[in-house]
Amino acid sequence: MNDAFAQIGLGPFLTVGAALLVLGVFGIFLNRKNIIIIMMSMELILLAANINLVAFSAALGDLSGQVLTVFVLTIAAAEAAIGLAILTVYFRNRGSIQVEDVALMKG
Amino acid sequence: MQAALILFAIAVLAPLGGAAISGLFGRRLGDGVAQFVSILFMVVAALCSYGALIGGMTSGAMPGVALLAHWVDAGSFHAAWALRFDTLSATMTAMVLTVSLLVHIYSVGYMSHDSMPRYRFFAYLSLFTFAMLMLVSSNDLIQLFFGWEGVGLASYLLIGYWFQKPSANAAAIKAFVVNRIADLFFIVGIGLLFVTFGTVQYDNIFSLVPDQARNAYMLFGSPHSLLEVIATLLFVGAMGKSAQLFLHTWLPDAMEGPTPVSALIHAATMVTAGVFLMARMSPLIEFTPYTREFIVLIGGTTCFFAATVGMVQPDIKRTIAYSTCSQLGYMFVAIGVGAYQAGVFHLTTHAFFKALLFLGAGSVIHAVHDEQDMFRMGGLWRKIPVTYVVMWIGSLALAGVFPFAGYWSKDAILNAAWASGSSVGMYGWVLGTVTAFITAFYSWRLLFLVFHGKPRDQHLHDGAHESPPVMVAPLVLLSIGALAAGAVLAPLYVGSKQAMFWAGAIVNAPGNTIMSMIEEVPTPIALLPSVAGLLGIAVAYVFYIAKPELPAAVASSFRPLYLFLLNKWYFDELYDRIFVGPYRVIARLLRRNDEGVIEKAPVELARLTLGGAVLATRSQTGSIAIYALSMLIGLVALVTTVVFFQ
Amino acid sequence: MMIQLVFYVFAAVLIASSAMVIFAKNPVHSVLFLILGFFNAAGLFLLAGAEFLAMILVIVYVGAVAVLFLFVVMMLDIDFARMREGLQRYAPLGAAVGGVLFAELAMAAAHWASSPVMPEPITGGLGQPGGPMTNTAALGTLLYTHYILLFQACGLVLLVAMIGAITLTLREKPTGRRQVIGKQHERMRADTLEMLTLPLGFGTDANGGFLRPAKGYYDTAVPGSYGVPAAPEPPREEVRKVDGDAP
Amino acid sequence: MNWTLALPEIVLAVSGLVILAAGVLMRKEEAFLPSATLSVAAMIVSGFLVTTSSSGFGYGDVFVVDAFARFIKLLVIAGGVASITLSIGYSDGKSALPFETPILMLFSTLGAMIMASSANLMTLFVGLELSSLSIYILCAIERDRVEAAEAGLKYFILGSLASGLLLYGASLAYGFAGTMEFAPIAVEINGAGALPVGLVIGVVFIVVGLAFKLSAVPFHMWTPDVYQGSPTPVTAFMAGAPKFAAFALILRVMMGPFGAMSPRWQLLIEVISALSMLFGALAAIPQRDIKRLMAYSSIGHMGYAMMGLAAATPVGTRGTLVYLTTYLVMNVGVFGVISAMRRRGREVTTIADLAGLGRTNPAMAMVMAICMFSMIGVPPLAGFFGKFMVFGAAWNAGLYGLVAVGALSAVIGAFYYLRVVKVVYFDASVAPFDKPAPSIAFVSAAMGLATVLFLLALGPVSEAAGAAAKALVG
Repeated sequence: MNDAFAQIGLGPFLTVGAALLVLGVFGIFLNRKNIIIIMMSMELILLAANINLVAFSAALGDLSGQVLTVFVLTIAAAEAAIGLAILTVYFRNRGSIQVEDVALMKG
Repeated sequence: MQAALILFAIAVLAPLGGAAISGLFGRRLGDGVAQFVSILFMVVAALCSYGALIGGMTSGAMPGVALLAHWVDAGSFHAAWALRFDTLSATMTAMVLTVSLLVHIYSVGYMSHDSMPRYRFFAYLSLFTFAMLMLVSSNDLIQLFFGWEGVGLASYLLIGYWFQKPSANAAAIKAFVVNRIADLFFIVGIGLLFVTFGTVQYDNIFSLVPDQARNAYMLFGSPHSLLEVIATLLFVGAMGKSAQLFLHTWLPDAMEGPTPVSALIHAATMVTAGVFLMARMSPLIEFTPYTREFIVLIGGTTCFFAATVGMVQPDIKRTIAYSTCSQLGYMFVAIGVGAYQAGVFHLTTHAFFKALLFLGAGSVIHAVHDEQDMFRMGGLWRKIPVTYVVMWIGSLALAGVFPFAGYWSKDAILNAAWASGSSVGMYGWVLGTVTAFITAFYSWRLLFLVFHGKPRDQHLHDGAHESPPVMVAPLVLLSIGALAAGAVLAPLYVGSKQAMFWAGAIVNAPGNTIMSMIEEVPTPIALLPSVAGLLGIAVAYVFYIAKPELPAAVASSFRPLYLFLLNKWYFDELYDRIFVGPYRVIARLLRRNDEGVIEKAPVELARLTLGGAVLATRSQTGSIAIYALSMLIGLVALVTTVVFFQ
Repeated sequence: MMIQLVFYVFAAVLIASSAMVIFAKNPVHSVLFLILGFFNAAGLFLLAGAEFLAMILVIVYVGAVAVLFLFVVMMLDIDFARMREGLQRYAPLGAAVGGVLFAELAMAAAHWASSPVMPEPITGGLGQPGGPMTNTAALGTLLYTHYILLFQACGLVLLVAMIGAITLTLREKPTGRRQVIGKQHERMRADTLEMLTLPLGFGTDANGGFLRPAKGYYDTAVPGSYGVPAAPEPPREEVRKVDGDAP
Repeated sequence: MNWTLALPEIVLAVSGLVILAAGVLMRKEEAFLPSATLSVAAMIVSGFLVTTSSSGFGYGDVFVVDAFARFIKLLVIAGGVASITLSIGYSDGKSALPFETPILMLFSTLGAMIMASSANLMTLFVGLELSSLSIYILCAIERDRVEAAEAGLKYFILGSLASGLLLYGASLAYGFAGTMEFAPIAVEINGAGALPVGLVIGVVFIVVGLAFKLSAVPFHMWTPDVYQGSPTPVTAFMAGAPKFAAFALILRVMMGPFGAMSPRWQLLIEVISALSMLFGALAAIPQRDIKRLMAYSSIGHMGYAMMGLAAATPVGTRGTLVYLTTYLVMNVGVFGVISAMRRRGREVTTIADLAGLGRTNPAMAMVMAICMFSMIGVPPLAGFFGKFMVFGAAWNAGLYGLVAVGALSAVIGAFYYLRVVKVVYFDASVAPFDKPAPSIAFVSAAMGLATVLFLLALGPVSEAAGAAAKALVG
């Protein structure tokens, strides 16, 4: 545990993580603008997890949290690529990426 | 197996063969052949039954058992198809077959004008006979019950034979249902019997009866002898078949069937089953004094009740039907006072003269073209002399005039009732004697109305004609029976030789000396029934020949009483109120219940399901935001539950 | 105290910019706020001693992912003016549920704060921060030894992403002049070029104009590509190969 | 380090790379069949290696192989092989799929296998992502169909949300347990008197993330839309491999690290299971699209399979595993028939299109009827045994309410399954379908047969499941 982290403590980090998570979740189901916002919210959720992992890693003096963060960053990049690809496909077919238009199938 | 047993088996089974052939192949064979075949089988059966009876009496083959087949062997429960061959079953078989054969022959003439295919009728008759024989020859209660139900089925088929007639259908259903009610008690009795004794075979039961005499059920806080309960249940079953009071309502309605059927039902095959059952179970009944008192009460009351109703009926067949009811009451009085022999004796003599009366009535109806109202007849004796004569003979026998058959048996019963010395015995005797008067009255009322006086309906009168020989011949034969059976059989059935004759087929408990006490009844008492009968004839003469206007006057001055009698003591109406009405109400309630709850529940459930389905699918809005929200709500719910509520 | 102040500044800016990601009207602004957020998150990482991750976040996220977002936002021809504003109808419910969630998570953090006993690290000793190795070296050591399987698996994830992006979005649109490389290589100078010596004062017209050899430009072009008529069968045989080489 | 533990996965991964390279070099139209065939072959080889692999931990204890992992891996591979085989037939004609489809299925299967073998939260996450990302792409792989694109988009967004939540939960669990490995987490949980709230919350988040993959209520909502929109072989794949892997993880997490606190989560699983069964049964009733119907059906089936988990006993785990096996068999059978629903090369998917199949194609109709009856749970078909075992386990665990709900839903569910049978056999036939491709005919016939003859395999399967459950619970 390094000095800077010891001074701040784990709690504030976790709180920031929680706030980011909630904001990300809000972004997914509260906005009605467009899908890209939702995807960015997803990045916020992953960032929240990352902050948690890094904070715990520092608090525990254990690197596995940071290792996972590396993986998460990798995967998040892959996810963003796939997500945007699918979004592009969708846009080409539908001509819109408004959240409320994504409801052709229901029931 | 001895020759007598073989003959007995043939006698029992032959009617089944006749029924099967005429019933299954009758359509192909044609009515004539079917008729012939079934009568042929009946002839064979009847001859065999005589042979068996005589052979059994002389060779000492009785009592014996002819095992035909094993049926059920489950645990301790054994039921076999076996024929019990003893005096009771042999005499009953002979009697049933005799009457039935004559009815078969008679039917050839009687049904000749019927438009329906006749092979069916003959098949039913033979089946009816066979079922009765099964009942009579049974060696255990299960087989007896099968015969019992077979009789019920055949009676249903025959009463409803003219199935286009709604009244015939209703009567058939009524007969069946009333019998089913009684059978319910009967089968419960059989069940209790099996539970108690562990067997349904007569001999095994009878040997165990004395051991069980002290055992009792606790019902409603008071002990009830086990045997009493069983015997009462069995008797209720017998009441149904034998049309005793409260369960008698089906019998008069059963007149809707063709007249030969009525004859068969009343004389030999159906109503006698109850009496037979009681006689058969005599070793058990002997140990149940209370049940016997109950039997006397029911029997005596039925006897009187039916006779009073018979006094006023305008319908010739109904009059005779009520007389059957009444005569069965006599038999039960005999059973109740312990004189089973007398009961069976009366059963036998009654079979002859009642068959005679019914077939005679059938001949009359036949002669006047299906008219049954006596008040439209009159003066027919010239037109149908043979019928006239045989009806006289039958009536004399019914009224118990010496030396006709009825005299011997009815005398024996009334003497036994008197000799029993108990209060219920006296009740039976008083009512029996009064009924003897009434019986004679309504018998001669019938004779006078139908055959004497002036023709009330000239058109009917002109058309009347004597029946063909095929119908007359059975009448003549039966009239011989009605004439002589009593005198011939009295010594064997109830007289000095009775113990030897029955040879244990009917049992009197050691303390029961009623059969010897019959002989010691004071002469005035013994003569009283005959006197009452003659008086009845005289009164009838006054009413219907000397002063024909008198009945109407009496009827109008005692109008309530007259109506009371005419409406059969309002039993049907009473039942309508007590049973049918509430049943209807309950049924209606249940139907509403059925529609409202039982039927509606699945419908509602289906609606609920569908509603749930619609709701469930409506939640699938297709919106990503909603989906995500629901996930979040689920998440929060789970987290909250785990964190706070565990 | 200074450290804490820095933390709260980073944290506040991070949360504020995250909120703006969601609520900004223009998606381009959203992406820019996202980038701002990532920078601040990197700051938090630094405070926690994760230098390598902080740098990665800036380089990978800001440099690649966020720019990818920006690229897509601008590429898709979206009429932002038409975008519906505001929140979903059930926003109050959603906000309430989110609030509960936040409260519960904060409770978990507070629970720790009240009894700050952390379990012993199980894999301790592998590159502790502040140990003999730098953070980056320690991470690398772990990644390439202990977690090699997962590292490889992440490689597969990236491969899958690549396959996906290509399969889903690559279209062979006839928008470029493409050559059949083999044919082009086979061409000799004589097939295309003719050396002329022109006297002074005479144009090419005097020499018959520009001469074209029989096998001209279009022979080496991919049939169906821009300006080239689609050839009959087999038309697309070569296309695939070119595609394969293109990236 | 015993690297051979992951040999099946390595073989599969390398084969995937080789097939991809080969496919890129081939002509586009001709690449599909070889790549699919090779993928099937690679998966079969991998499956064979799974059966022969040894048990133990490896790769820095992030990877575990035991009877349980083997059982799940075989299920996953079987599902993958069947789906790829279906895609061969499906890819004929107009709706040709790109040759990457089988490769992506292969990688997804690989991810599912890694999930099955995970002994560490990291392995869990990476395996899950490998599996999921491939499926996101697969959903949208018919990129010119708007439904497919929408299905992909929906699945992607909600799936990412789920894995984000899972990751967040994993971070909490890591922090409060001090490790990412399951075994030490178990020690931590068993040893601690009062559990840290953060750990419990983390576990719930992980369960939610996995329940999403299982499409258990209330995390099910994506299922119908995605099933309907995706290409049929992909739907068949989604209904199989990822679900088995997610179940493997839920079982591993719940029965392993969190086994000691089963009273705390039993109720959750019970509620989720009951809701899934009921919702699956109810919402399927008004459906017209057969793929959508199968989506609701799979929601219900996951509810039934969860009954075994809710029992929290080895017998329950065994029941769940047997249930999943039977589900695999009958589910693939149905999707085989659905893949064959084509008229003049065009896919049709409404239930009404099945009308009169009993006359036009008796064999297909027979398979459909068998699978439907099996899904109802009619003995002696496969579905009966699965239901029987989970119901029995739940009953023995005293979860009478859950059993009652299960029975009720089974009754309701019977309605819509029977409706399909009715349409197949008793409705007036519409135009017959095209002659099914040999691979589709083969798969559906084989699965129909397996459904009928499952009785014969019941002994070995339940024995293997029992061994797997034992390996899990210890």
